[in-house]
Amino acid sequence: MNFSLSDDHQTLKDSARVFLNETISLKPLLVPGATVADAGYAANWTGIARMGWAGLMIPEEYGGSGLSCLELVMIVEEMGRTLAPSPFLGTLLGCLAILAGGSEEQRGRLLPRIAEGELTLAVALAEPGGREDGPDTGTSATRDGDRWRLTGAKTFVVDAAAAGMLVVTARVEESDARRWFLIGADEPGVTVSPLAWRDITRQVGEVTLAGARGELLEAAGQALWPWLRDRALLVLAAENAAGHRHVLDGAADYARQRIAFGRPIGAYQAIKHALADMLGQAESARAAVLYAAWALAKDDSRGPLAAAMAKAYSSDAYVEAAQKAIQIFGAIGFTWEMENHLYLKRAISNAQLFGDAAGHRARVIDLALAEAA
Amino acid sequence: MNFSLSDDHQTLKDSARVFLNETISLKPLLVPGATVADAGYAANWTGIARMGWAGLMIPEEYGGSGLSCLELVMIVEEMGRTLAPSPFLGTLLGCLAILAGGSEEQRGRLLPRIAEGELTLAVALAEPGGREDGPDTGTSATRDGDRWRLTGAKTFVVDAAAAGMLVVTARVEESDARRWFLIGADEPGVTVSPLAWRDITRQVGEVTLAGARGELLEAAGQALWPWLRDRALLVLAAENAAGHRHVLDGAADYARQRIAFGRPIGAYQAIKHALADMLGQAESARAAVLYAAWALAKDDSRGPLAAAMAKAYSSDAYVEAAQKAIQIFGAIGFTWEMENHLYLKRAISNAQLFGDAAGHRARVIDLALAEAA
Amino acid sequence: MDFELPGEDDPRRQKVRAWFAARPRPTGRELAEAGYATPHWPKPWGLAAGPELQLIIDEEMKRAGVTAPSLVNPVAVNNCAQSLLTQGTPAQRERFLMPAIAAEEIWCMLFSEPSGGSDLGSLRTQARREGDHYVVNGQKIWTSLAHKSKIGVLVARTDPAAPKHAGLSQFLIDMDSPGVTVRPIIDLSGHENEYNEVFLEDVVVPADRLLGQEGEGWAISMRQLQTERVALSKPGAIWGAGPSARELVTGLAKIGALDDPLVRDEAASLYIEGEILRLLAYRSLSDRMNARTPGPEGAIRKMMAAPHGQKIVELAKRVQGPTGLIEGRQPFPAGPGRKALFDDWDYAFWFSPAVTLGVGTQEILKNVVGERMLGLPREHDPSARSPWNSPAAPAKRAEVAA
Amino acid sequence: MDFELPGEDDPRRQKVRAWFAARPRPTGRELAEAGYATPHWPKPWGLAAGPELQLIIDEEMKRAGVTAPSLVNPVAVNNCAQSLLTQGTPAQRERFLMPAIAAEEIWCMLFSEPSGGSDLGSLRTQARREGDHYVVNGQKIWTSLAHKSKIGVLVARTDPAAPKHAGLSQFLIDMDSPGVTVRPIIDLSGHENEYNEVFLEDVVVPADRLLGQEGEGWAISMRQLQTERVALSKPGAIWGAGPSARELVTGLAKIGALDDPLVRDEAASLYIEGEILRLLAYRSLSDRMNARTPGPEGAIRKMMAAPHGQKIVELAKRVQGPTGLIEGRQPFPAGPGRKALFDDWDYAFWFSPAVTLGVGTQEILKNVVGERMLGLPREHDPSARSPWNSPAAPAKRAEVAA
Repeated sequence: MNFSLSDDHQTLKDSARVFLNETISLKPLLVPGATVADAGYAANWTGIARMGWAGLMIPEEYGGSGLSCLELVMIVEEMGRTLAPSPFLGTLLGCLAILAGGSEEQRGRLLPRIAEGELTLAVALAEPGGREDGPDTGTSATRDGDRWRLTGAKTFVVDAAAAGMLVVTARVEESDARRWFLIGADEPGVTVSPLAWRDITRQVGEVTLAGARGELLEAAGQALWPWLRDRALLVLAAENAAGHRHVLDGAADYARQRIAFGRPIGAYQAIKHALADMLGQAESARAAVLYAAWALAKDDSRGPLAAAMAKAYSSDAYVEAAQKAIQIFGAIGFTWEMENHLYLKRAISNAQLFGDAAGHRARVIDLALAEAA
Repeated sequence: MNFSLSDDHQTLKDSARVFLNETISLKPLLVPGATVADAGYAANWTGIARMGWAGLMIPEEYGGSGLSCLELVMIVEEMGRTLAPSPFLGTLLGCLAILAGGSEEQRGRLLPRIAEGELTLAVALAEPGGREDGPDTGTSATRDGDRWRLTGAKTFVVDAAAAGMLVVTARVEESDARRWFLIGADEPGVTVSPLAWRDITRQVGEVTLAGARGELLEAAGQALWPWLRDRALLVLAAENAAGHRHVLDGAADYARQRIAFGRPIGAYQAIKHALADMLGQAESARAAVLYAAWALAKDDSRGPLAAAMAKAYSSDAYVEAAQKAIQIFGAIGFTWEMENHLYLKRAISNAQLFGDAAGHRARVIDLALAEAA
Repeated sequence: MDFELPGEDDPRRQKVRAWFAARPRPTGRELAEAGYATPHWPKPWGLAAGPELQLIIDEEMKRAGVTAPSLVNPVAVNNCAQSLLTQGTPAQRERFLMPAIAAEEIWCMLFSEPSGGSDLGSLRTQARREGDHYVVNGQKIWTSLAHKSKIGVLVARTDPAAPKHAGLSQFLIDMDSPGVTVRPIIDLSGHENEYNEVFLEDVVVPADRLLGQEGEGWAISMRQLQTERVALSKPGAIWGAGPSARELVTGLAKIGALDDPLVRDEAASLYIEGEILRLLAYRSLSDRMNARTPGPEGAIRKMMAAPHGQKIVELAKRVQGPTGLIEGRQPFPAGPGRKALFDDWDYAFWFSPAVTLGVGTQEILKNVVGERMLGLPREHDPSARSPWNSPAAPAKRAEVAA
Repeated sequence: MDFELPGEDDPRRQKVRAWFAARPRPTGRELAEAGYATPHWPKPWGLAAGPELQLIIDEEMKRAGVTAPSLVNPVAVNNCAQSLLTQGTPAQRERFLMPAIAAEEIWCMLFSEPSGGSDLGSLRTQARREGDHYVVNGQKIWTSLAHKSKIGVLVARTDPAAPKHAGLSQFLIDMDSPGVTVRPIIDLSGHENEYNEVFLEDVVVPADRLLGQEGEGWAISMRQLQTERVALSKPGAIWGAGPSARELVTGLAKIGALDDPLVRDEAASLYIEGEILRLLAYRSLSDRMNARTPGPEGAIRKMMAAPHGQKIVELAKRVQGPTGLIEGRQPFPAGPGRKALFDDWDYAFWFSPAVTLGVGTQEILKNVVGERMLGLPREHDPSARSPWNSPAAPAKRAEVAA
């Protein structure tokens, strides 16, 4: 029993903090017309891979570090704090899909290249107007010798345009089940186009498949989606909690210094109490994230509940905090040249990716009742 | 076009204010074990009838004043402000049921007695665990000559124990429709027992009918329930808005005087802004009430929507205001000897009678879409 | 009490309608000369119209598809130009009023400054008298329309030794004077030119551009900011210029989103709030019609309207799901004939944080409601009384309680 | 990082369990002598136990169905008696400690006063030194347990000429002294004796009942109020003593109320909040175990826990419909073996306004979080520095800004 971070975890987090503080600058995004490419999206990835984070969760036998969700969260928190544009999230989710759903041959062929930072990935799940959880009715896979041909459209694909390989869910004619495929991004019939995504710290695109050749993720069963979803929720929640804390710190700092009517605005209860509430929610979000990380790391049965709680809570809280921070900064916080809007947009984007808070709350009840039974 | 009160309305309201200020005292309720009877429930009715309010909505031909929902609201607001314990509400609703659902003979026989203040009424609609809107499945009426025999149980009956006559809804065997009956409170088979209702400014009871003899309200069709409901909603909403304003005024008064840390507590933004929000909601509730009163008074098609909006909004706002007022008073506001709790309990009671806010909001959408179409 | 608006057959309405029928595309000058630009003003600029006639003109102008001068030149028509009626010299009225209400010369308000925020009284821009003119130096921010304006309504400090509110004066400056530089601010939605920064460097302003007396700047400015037009503007997002709760409900119904009970419940709450805000606007109007002291509805309405509008666009955006993150995607199929900037739900959403950031922030508005309507003790401003330029003036440093 | 609690096979747990197995109905004295009343205290009163052992003892005591002394005599065990370890004389420790932790002598806190509210430092009760004793006059309010108490922990003013916080001292008085009158306060639920008023009229208190030195009363009292027991108490209504969100969800499921999507969504939010409050309690515990400076979780948890509990009982009551207005009607069928006062959902609902009214009101808690955790400027108290009895002391009049 020990609910605090270990020294190892703290060290990992500190090193991530130092690295990202040196590497990430959001300044290039604070000029009109900037896109994610301007913030070192590609270059940041080179540095990240050099830190070994591309292979963080990959077992050592495949050239990775074999670490768990807890260590992952230490790093993701720092990325969430700095908004660190890079194809980390897409590659991580693709890597996890291969790790859990690939055949031994597929794992052996692909994971070392991912760990090297040489192969980037993206996971294409949602269809236009839909959500990541399916039902994939617009994407079909038909057998073509020992390979498959895929046709359909996917959207909200994080890091799609940077990915060397796509992990795609589709329906196979003879079955109702979700199946998983790998498709090289340079295969004929694959079109990837970026979306004009409001969160310009993230690259998000859509993918069109017109008979594109793919291979089946051999060992991916029905358990892959919930397993992958829970880890996606954890990552987004960890970003949320850390981003929340960052906007809080920025707003508190401003409130200590900005004078209005002869006093720092942080002396006024309206501001002070708002900041106190933001702190309460930030600490709460982080507690939920650490618990979910621990439960998922040990494959505890409480993991799915913990992940759903962390995502639902942290999303609502982060959006509210980012909005409140803009209000505390006042009109200046509303301008493009301040970083506030980048955090607001990340918060809203994270709130929508992989299911919104209301959807996860509906699941929380079922999971909680199952837990109580 | 004129959205302000006329001088006549203001005069009516002022006279009600003067009368109730002289007549109503909540002091007897502020001792342990007090019940509604201690606050002059019966005596207040005598005074109210003498003011002519028993016959307010009864046409002049039956001995009443023939006034409309707008004038009604002028008086009900003052009752809501003072909490005025008396059988006014039960008698009013029963009177309206007879007015709209009685045959010419029934109206001629009963309305003059009501206008005199001689006959008090109560409307028994809800069944245990249910709501006022039916479906009355637990109450049956069977024909017995030119009369009917009723059997069943009704609850949440406002002013039941004081009523000389009960207006009861029941199912008639051969039909699915809600039918309305009049039953003398002293008929054999009628048992009325008071409930230990938390709002001790109101008398609420349950009614058991064991083959009690009743007469059919001859002209009461399917339109009676929605018509009566809208008027009940208006009355409750008017009480809410006025009670809300009263707790706000009390809390603001306290906040101007009570000193903490060297300043009146109303100087602190936490208190000041809470009171400002309460005022916004109080003005809003009242605007909604006056609009509903106007629309119902002229039988405008927007009446049902306006009444639902007024009840839903004013209930949530009143409960919140009464709770907040207790917080502003601090611990003293939590004691039985202060009147704060009487208003909180009235607010919660009103919120639950005739449908809660969420239920009315669900209706608001349908009514609004119908209005827009 | 009567909630019906003036009917179709109202003779006043018919007269106005006939005027617009005869002039399908009136110029601003024609509108102004007919008294339709500022109907509540005295002649020759207006018609000394009461609230009902104002309302009729408002509605008929919309009906005729004519853009009101109050929308083209809002600073002049809605806020500032009226000060010339009371404070202006005859020459100033002659020179400025007709071009202003005809929307031939656009006006902007040079009030807010980077250091001041909601504490407008602490502003630093100075106007130094030199013979027959003033020399102005300073910086303004959040100036709408500055890039289109001919005239700037400037508040500047003429007496730095006076307490902060007492040393201010107001001027009507030419925006094309040498030394005036306008720089657009890009807001978080990526739009520019909604707001501007204005730099004032040795700007020469003739002394006859002073409005009223030196030292009256604060009082004149406050009156200008508090002026409210009589209008039954729909209670919606973006100060009423954006989507309303009625439109939200209709839109949600169109896409089937009201089948979700959570969305339905939120939408109903917003619908009710919207209708109530409309009723509160009616009441302000009535109070004016009945020549009563306006009740608290005005300040209260402002306090409630801004968050109301934010919630409207927030729900619409949330219901859109991840699609709402794509720039320009609308939550609902567009209705017919809606083209104004703030009729764009996507833009209205991203713009919406601004509506609680205006000159009166939400916190200040709540102070006003609490203090003026409920008589609560006023917030203490330690910087209000000492000379603005005294080195000890707390306006310049933090007062932190020990 | 590890969220598992000490297991069933933990040898420390087995030892404690064996003790309770041997003594199925231990007296308070037996518990105290075994060190189980205050395990974290040094010997001879406690076991110098770390948080894990405290937790084990807590759980095993519950498991054995034994009511902990901390529940019977909370003021002594949880808050005040520990001050004797540091501030008390050997004679005071000898006289008071064992009867206190054995719950043989119940204690109460004579802190709050009618005029003071959350501004405890402005209290008016005076203790005047006369030879070998003090004479106390004044009035206290909101005193839990006063009617059952043998000992009252009194804060009184011994130096009226000192600034408000500096002139206070603390005493251990006999509640059966002549001049002490206890009057129950009836709360809005109709219950009495949860709180009391205590009138103190010429009460003679021997000088050896002074705790620490004169003037130390404020510091001692603040430490007592801030003490938190190590306990994984469920995060529920009424300071954790009432129903929890887990129980809410189970109850709502039982009556089918979760089929309503609005109720389901609210219940889920509360469930999540409840679990998070539990996690925050774990973290405070861990910080103590790891001998780290406790993080902000403690103050934050208090700030969030009270409204959380209020929302739990509010939702339960709302779902009940009008039936919830009938006194004593429970929203859910009762679970097995729950009988404590606050396990009554109906009572918990009507009591719940009180949990944000305690010594630290919600507003004060938020000030503390904002000021101590985020370094925001402190609220200015104009009455903090002048002598308490100075005629100009603003504690006695309103300071209204001009």
